[in-house]
This record gives sequence, structure tokens and C-alpha cells, in this order.
Amino acid sequence: MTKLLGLQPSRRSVLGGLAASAAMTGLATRFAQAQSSAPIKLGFQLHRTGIGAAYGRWYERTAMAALEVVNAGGGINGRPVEILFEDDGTDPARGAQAIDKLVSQDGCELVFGPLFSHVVVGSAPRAGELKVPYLVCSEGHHVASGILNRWTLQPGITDVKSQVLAMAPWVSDTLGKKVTMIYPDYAFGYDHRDNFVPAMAAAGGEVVAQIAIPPTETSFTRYFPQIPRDTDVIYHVMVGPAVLTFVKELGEFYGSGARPEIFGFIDSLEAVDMASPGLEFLEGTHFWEGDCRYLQADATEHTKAYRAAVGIDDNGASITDSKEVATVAHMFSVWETLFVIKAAMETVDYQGPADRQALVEAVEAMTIMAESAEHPQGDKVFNGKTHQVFGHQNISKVEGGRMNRVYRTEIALGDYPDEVDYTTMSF
Amino acid sequence: MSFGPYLLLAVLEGLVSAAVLALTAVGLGLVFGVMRVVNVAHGAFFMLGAVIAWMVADALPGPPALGFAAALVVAPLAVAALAAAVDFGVLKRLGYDPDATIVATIGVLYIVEQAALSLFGPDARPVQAPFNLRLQLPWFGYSGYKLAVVAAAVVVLLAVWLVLSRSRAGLVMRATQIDGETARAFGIDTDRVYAGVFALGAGLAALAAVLVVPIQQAHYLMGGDPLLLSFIVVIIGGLGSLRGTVIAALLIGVSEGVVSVFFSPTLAKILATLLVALVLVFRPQGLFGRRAA
Amino acid sequence: MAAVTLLDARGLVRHFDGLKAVDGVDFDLAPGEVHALIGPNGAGKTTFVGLLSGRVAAQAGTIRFAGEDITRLPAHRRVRRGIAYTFQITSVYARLSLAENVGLAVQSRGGDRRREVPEALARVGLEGEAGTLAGRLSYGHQRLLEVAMGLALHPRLLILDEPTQGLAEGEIAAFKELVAGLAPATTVLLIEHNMDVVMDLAQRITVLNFGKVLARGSPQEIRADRAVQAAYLGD
Amino acid sequence: MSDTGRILSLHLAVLAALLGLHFVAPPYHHANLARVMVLAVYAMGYNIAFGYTGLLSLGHALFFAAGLYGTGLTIQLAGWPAGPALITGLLAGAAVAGGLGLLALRTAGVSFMIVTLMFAQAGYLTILYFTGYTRGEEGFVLPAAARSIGGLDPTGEAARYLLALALFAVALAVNLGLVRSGLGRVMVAIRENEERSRMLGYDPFRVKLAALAISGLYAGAAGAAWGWLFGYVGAGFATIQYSILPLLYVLLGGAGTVLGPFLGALAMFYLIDIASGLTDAYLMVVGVALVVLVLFAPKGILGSLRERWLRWLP
Repeated sequence: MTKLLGLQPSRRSVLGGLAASAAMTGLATRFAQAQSSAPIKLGFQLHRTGIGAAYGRWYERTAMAALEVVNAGGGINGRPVEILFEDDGTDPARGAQAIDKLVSQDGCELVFGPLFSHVVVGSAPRAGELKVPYLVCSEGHHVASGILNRWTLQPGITDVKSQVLAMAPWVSDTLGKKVTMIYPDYAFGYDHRDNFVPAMAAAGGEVVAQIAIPPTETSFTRYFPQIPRDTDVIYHVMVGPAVLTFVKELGEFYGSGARPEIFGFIDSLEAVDMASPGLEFLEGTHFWEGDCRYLQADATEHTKAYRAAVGIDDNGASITDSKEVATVAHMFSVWETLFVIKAAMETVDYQGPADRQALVEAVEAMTIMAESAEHPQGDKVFNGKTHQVFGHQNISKVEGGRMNRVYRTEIALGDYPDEVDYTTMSF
Repeated sequence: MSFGPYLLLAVLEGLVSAAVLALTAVGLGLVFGVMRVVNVAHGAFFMLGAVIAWMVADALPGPPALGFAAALVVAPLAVAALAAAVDFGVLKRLGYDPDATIVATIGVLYIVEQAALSLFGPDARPVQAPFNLRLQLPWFGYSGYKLAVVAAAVVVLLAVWLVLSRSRAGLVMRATQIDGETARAFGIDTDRVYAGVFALGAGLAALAAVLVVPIQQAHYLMGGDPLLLSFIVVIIGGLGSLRGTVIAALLIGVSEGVVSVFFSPTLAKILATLLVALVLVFRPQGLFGRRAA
Repeated sequence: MAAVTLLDARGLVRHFDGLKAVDGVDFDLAPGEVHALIGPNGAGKTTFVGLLSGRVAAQAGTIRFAGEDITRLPAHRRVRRGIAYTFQITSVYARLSLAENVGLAVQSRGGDRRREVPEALARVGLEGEAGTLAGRLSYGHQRLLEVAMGLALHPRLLILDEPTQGLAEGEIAAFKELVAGLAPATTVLLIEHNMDVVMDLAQRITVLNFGKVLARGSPQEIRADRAVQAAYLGD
Repeated sequence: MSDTGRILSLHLAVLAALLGLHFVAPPYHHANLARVMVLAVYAMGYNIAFGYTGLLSLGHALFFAAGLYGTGLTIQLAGWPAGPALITGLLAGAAVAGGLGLLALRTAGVSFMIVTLMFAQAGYLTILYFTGYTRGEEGFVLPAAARSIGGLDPTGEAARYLLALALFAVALAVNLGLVRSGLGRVMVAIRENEERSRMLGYDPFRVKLAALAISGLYAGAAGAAWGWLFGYVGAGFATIQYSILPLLYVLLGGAGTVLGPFLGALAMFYLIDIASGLTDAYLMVVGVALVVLVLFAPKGILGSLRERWLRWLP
């Protein structure tokens, strides 16, 4: 088989020949100029269709808003910036293909933006092979768990493991000791379970039941009797279009009578209007939010500016359509990731693909990210070894149909020992 | 929760899903029975019904019951009209060839889904139930509207049965189902029958969706599950057997509910799926279909 | 053993929802004979040969072929043992060529397609049409193609279910010649309505009525049988 | 030229063209072609069941997944070397298809569609149920080091392309041999007229079972190769979409033609690729394309060509 591999140089030489002939037609001169003044092209892997489309729309808007700010501030290294969006259909196989297209065909310097874990895991190997930085906005634990590669980073949003660890003490202290977890039979559901159970035990609580629901399910009531009667807290984290049904049915099941405390990850209701019929019962329950959907009384100027730029009102809905609720809890990561890219590119005086490795190293070298216009969700700490950022988490309570923050975790609360040191891996 | 009430809840849930299943499946079964067309777009018509219901309810001010009632009329008619157009523009030209219609309806499925995504967006949108009644049992609460859906399903299915068995339209349909050529020889315009059946099937899917949407929310990808389940119900029930469709829906709905009492959710789903598959394997003609002699 | 009887059926029963299609029939075939099976419409002839060929499962009774019990054998295994069946309603591969149609029969017994396909087609007079799609043939020619496929199986017993239906006069004559030439290598069981064909070809005739054997004998005996005349010849 | 000569020249020309493209295709298309070739093997397998034998299955994703996980899990959990893992995946595809066939082939037509679909759905849920091992829908990455076989590293662009081409070439040759063999002719016979075939002495159940197992072998090979070449294993490949995909490829390219699946996979791949570049509503384009195809070229691209001009096409 080494013979087959021996064909590689010849393939290069053929391509080289093509490049040479392209030079005669003037194509190559354009490439050469591209190095100096032409826009920097960034690729965005977008869930425009498929199950992630509700997120994708807001990820795109956030990216465009951040881009406007970047370009208004002179671009990066004096060059204007362009973002090319490529739909991945929220599908891992197409995700890898989208990376190919953005990098090989469109000439993007790097790729960022995906949310869904399976797209990230399915695409990361390709990014590694192409040796192109891949900055994900996914909150999955995949990056920090060490299964990916040196080129994949998550500098915009805390991973689920850290989120869960940071929440557990508050849940145990404030809501109750006996918790029933309801989560989808999905890898991130398991991430919640695997990390929350020990964290709860450490905080003096106990997970009394774990109910993993198949993601194809559209009706949930029949599983609710599996919730033990002595449960103090129901911990739910669901995704997909059926989550609204889930919450409504939970409400019908318990009604106005006595019910356990309810703590959910807002993933269950991201992009869903809290004023939707059937959700009244959520009054008084608690949610984790990466970033607060409703404008909080103590919101910083940066937060306000960010929200205005993206185009969301005080209720976290589109300023042009109050029924169109944004994915506020997650989409800040796109904004912040673009500014991490900008900072890293400026650090290494990024010129072109040759500087990709330096770009990754520059991100790895980052540590403290201060609360700022670039980081409106709050200050963060980046761990270069695990390629993962850690920030504050918010717990909000539903009061009068809006979510008010009642607790904000310290970053250190979400610490856990490194599971990988990517900096020791080769590029 | 003790076992008795648990089982009661499971059975209630099973009844509701059986009602939804039967409603969704009956239109598919009709199309399949009369036209021998596997309508892959059936789930898309269902979804379209839900989406239109949301649009109507959203556009109409006033009490939720009003918007709901309007949706109950508008959605099935609109979807039926679209289906008739599909029949006329595509299926008829294909001569209702089984393989070709599968491909064509997959195409229609994509077109409708994309249209919904483009015009309606990717969000799950709830429609308010026409009334808000919650039954508080000693052990758990239950949605009154869900029980109303069961009642509505019974009414709709009875109506379909009456139309099929007692009306001239039903007679014409059955004649076409049994032997299209002979029907044509007797002066039945089978083209019109086919268009009518296809529209009726789609309209029934939309009607089911309007009834379901206060329970399940409108979403542009919501059609997949009903499509699969409808097929299963129609096949298990035996082709062209309304009674079989209803009983199969009950069997599947209630067995899923009851199996879920004894196993963890995903395992229950796996077992219920295998159970139904095995029923089909060992009764390939369906529970109520007749094996060809 | 050199069987005196090639096929021997005892007490065959097949009912459909109370309809006694075949109801306790005993039947035998001598090697090399041409045997006709006649009877009014609905007498159970096609069901009966279905039982012999294995297309229909017997509810009671036994069938022995060449000395072995084949009652439980599925149809395709019986074909391999030498029982060939041509369908009452023409059943050929309409979208395949004649050569491919016959080739499938030749292949089934591991014969040489290149040599035997033209032979089999020539025997029914279709040698010029080897490349034609079977579906393009006239109905009569499709029947002949079926016979050719049956012959290509080199069966010991060839069951022909109304083979002359739809054939023109000249074709019928050629067909009779063909069948007459099969003996003694091939035993023929013929369901036939055309009495000329029956009387000219058959050495023995069995008459079925309401699922039971009404009479059996030589053409002369059957012609003279009063019960047959009453039930079948319609006077 | 004799038909055999034409057929051989045509298929060799396709393989030669693909080899040629290895040297001249721009990187993006070069990478795409590697994917298309693996998907084409999957579709070829589907075509053996559907196009040649008339078995319309909606459960082939299960066979693809059997190959994918057969290879992926033996590497990931059992730490097997890639060689045996690949063979395991390939055989898993055939074994699962054979096992499923023993049950599902008791049914026919639409019942067969639904039964295969339901078994595949149960398989998909089983992968999720064991998320602790499989990581469910998120899936897992097969590290490059674990994927090399005796120094042969499938992660390089050239190696991957050539390995995909080698797999494709073998699959194409076997497919061609199969359809021109006795079994291939009987498969077609069963498709065209099952009862007639039974009465020619063929056992339809065994022939269909064999066809399904071979089809599963192809799907398993494609799944195993996908995991090996692209390094990702996930439950998404076991969903109904991945059962419909090869059906579309085959119908587009031409059911019952040897090159149809490849042509269909290529055309569909680039239809989506180009359409999604032009409009957000690319699914609309795909939908319209399907409707137009079925209206004006119902036998697929190659099927229509064969009908009009190239009668000799296998």
C-alpha cells in the first residue's frame, strides 16, 4: 500500500501544474494580493436547517452583529472581515463536508460556530486533518474531555460538566436534597447525569431517580409516575421541538397541588416564549441560563450594547417580532468567540493559512477574559490545556412570566481537574 | 405512585395516543386502500395542518376557542386543496405507479417542509386549547382537552365510517378500490375519485393535526413520527379496514403506554417497536386483512 | 425402483372457507402417459393441480412422486424433482427477453443455456423471437413460451393448465403434435376445455366435479359415461 | 464490440476517470468524491436488494450502522487493531441483514418496508440506550493512530481517496459479476415474477435472503469504511434519513443498473451542495428535482438511457 501513498507527490505536482497554469490566467496574482488587503474570510458552520435551525437562525444573527462591530472598529489587523456561512443541516456528515467547503473551496482561515455536539464531534476530525482552527460554541464536554484534537477549541461558552458542577451545591442547599433527573437518552443527557450525580452527593444531596427519555418521544406523561414521591427537586434538561410538550405535561401532571421544586436547564425552553399557553405552571420554578434572556436590572452597559446590536428586546425576543424568542442563553458564545478570534489574530499578526498554528497557540495562551464589550456575558477564565473556557452561570427564577436571576455562580465553583493537555499534542 | 393509578395513567395516555394515531392513520389508510399510493407526504400534510392552525389562531384575536374553531375549518380545507393539486399535477401524470409515487411524494415532503421552514420558521409554536380544563384525580392531574381529543377522534372516525359505508361517495370509493377499471366501465370518473380521496386523506391528516396541536405544538419537522406510526397502524390494521385501523391504533397506543410502566423509557420504546414489528412478521396481512387465497 | 406409477395421490383434501375445492381425491399417473383433467368451471381442477405442484398446501392426504413422499415438499423443491407447471393465466417475465425467460428454466436444472435455450424455443416455434421482450408477444405466443419454459425444465411430469386457451387453430395443431412427441420421456397432465385436444391427446381422462372424482377412464369410456354427460357435457 | 466488451470498457473507463480525478480534482471536490464513493458502495448494496431483487427496504441504515459500529466499537471499546475491526464491521452488516431477513422476508411489499423500518428504528434506539458505551447521537471519534493498518494511514487526503476508490472498484466489480451471474439473473426473475420463479424451481425466500445479506454486506462495508476513513461514529447514521438516502440515490441514478447508484449519489450530493449555495431553501430544490425526475425520467438517469439507447447496460 505504500505504493498508493507514493502517488501523493504526483498529485501535488499535478495540482502544482494547475496552479502554474492558473497563474498565467492571472488567478494566482489575485491570490497573492489576497494576502495583504483583501478581507479575512471566516467560515461559519451553521445549523440553518435540521433540528438545530431554531438556534442556527440566532447564531447567524449574532455572528453578523458581532461582525459589524468588528468591521466598524477597523476589522482585524487592518483588514476587513467577512463571514461565510455554510449550512450543515445539523448533521455530522454534512458538518465535515461544510468544513471542507469553507476551507478548501471558499478559502476561509478558520471555522467557528457549531452548537450541536454531534456536529462538533463529527466535524472536528476533519478540521484536524485540514489543520484549520475550529472554534465551537457548543457547551458540550467533548472538547475538554480530550476526545478531539489540538485544532478544536471552545473559548466562548462553559462546558456542560462545569455548568453542572457549579449548579449542584445551590440546588442541594436551596431547593432540596432528593433529586429526580429527567433527561434525553442522548450523550449530553448522560453528561448531565454523570456529573450531577457525584456533584450532588458531594454537596450532601442525592439523586433518587434517573429517567432517560428517548429523543423520538413526543409525549411524556406516562413516564412521570416514575418520579418517586419523596422527590424534592425535579431536574430536567430536554431538547428538541417536543420540550414544550414535556413542560406542559409536567404541569398538567402536578397541577396546582403540591409539587416538587423544579430546576431545569433553559435548553428545554430555549427560543420558546415563556408566555406560551401551558407554561403558566413554570411560575416559581428555576432555570439555568448561560446568559439571561430577560434584561436584568443590574445589566452592564456591555450587555445592553450587545443585546441592541443583535436586535433583541428586554424580553429576549426579536425587536422586530416579539414572538420570535432568541436563544439568548447560548448565542453570546458566538459573539465572544468572534472577539477571541480577533484578539488571537491580532496577537500573532495573522496573515494567512501559514499562521493557523500560531493562532491556535495564541488562543491557548489566553487566560483571563475580562467582562467587556467583547465578553458581555461576563468575565471568563480560559484553560489552554483543555481548550475550554469557564465562566459564571446564572440561575433564574420564573416570576410573573419572566426570568429573574437569583444566583450567579463563582467561576471557581465549576472547576474540575484537567482531563487532557492538548498543548502536548502535535498539530 | 402505587401500581393501580400508575396503570390507569398509562392506559389513559395509551388511549390518547391511540386516538391521535387512528385520526392520523385513517387518511393514510384511505389513500393507500383506494389508490394503492404510499403517500410519504402524509406526515407533511399533517404538519401543514398544525402550522396553518397556528397561523389562523395567531391571526385571529379573541378567545382561543374562536381561533381554534376557525383553524378546524381552514386547515383541513387548505391542505385538502393542496393535496388535490398534487394529485392532479403529479400523481395522476404518473399513473399512480407505486414506486414513482413514493419518490414523488418524498419530493412533495421536502417541498412542504422547506416551505414551512421558510415561511413559518424553525420554532415550535403552541396553539392554545379551546378550553382549559384539568381533571384532578386523587393521584395525579390529567388534561381535560386530551380526553376531548379522544372524543373528537371517535366522532371523526364514526363520520368517516358513515361516509364510507352509507353514502354514494363511499360506494364510489369502494368500487374504485375493488376494481378501478370496472368502476370506470360503470361511468365512475376515477380521476375525480382519486383526487377526492387524496384530498380527503390529506384533509383528515390536517384535521388530526389541528386537534393535536394544542397538545403537541406546531413544528416544521413534526410530520415524521405521525407518518411512520400511521403506516404501522394501517399495515397492522389490514389494508382498507377502518375497524382494523382503529383496533391497531388502540393496540399500539395502549401497549406503548402499558409497556412503559414496566421498563425504562427507551427500553420500553424499543420493546414496543419490536413487538409491533413481530406482529407484522407473523401476521403479514395485518390483524384484520385477509390473506389472498 | 421402476415405478409403475409416476405419481400417486391418496385422499387429497383442500377446503377454502367451507368451499370443498378438493375433497378426498385419489389419483395416479403412469409414466409416459398423457392424462387429461376435465370438469366444469369451479370443479377444483386448478386447485387439484396446485396440490400436486405444491402451490397449494394439502390439508389431508399424501402425494408420492416417483416412489417418494412429496406431500410436505415446497413447490420449488417439487420442480427440482421433475414436476413442472405452466400457469392457467399466462405468467412469463414480461420485461425479459424470450431467451432470458427460457434461460431461467434451463439454469434451474443446471443446463447449458447457450445450447438448450434455442432448442426449447425451436420446439414451440418461437426460435426467431429470442431477443423479443416476452411482454410484446401475442397472448397465444406467450402461452407457447410458457410451454417452452416448462419443457426446458426437462420435467418428468409436465402439468399444463389450459395450454390451448387463446391459441389459433393452426397453433393448436402444432401444439398437439408437440405434446404427442413428449411421450414417453415426459408424462403430461393436461387441464383442458377443448374436447378435441383432450380426445386426441389423452390416453386417460379424469373428470372432477365438486371437488370429487366423477369418472376416470379412456376417452371412449368417458365419452360414454352418463354421469359425465349429465354433469359436464351439459345435456 | 460485444456487449461484454462494452460493459467492461465502460466500467473500466469510470474507474479510470475516478483515478484521473485523483490527480486533477480541486481539494474540495477531491474530498467530496471520496465520500461519494463510499456512499455509492452503500447505494450499490441498496440497489442489489431494491433494484435487482425488488426488495424495498427502509431499514438499510441499520446495516450501515452495523458496519460503522462493528468497526468503531471494536476499536474504541475492545481496542482491536483496525484490520480485524474492519472485517468485523463488514460481516456485522451481512449478519444483521441476514438475521433481519429471516424475519422480515416473511412479509412483502409495504409490510416489508414497515417491518424493516421498525427493526431499524429499534436498532437506532438501542444505540441510544447504550449511550454509556456508544455516546449516542454525539458519537465518538476514532483516533488516527487506532485507524492505521500496518503503517497504512487512512487519514491523509491521497490515501483516503485511493482507499475509497479501491473499495468502490471492488464493490463495482463484484456487483457487475453478481448481476451477470446465475444468482443475479434469478434475483431479477424474483423481482419480475416471484410465483413464476418458484415454479421454475427457485426458492424465492432463499434468493431474497441471499440478496439481502449481500446488500447488508455492502452496507456494512460502506459503514465500516466510513468509520475507518473519516474517523467518526455516531447514531445519526442509524436514523431513517440514512435509510431513505440510498433509496433516493438509486432511484435518481437508475434502479437495477450497476453504475446508477454511483451516478445517483454523485448527482444528489452535488445537487444539495450547489442548491444550498444558491438558496437557503435548498430542500425545495431537492424536492422539485425529485418530482421533475419522476415525471420526466421515472427510471432514473441510467434507467432512461438504457431504455432509449443503451440496451446492453447492465
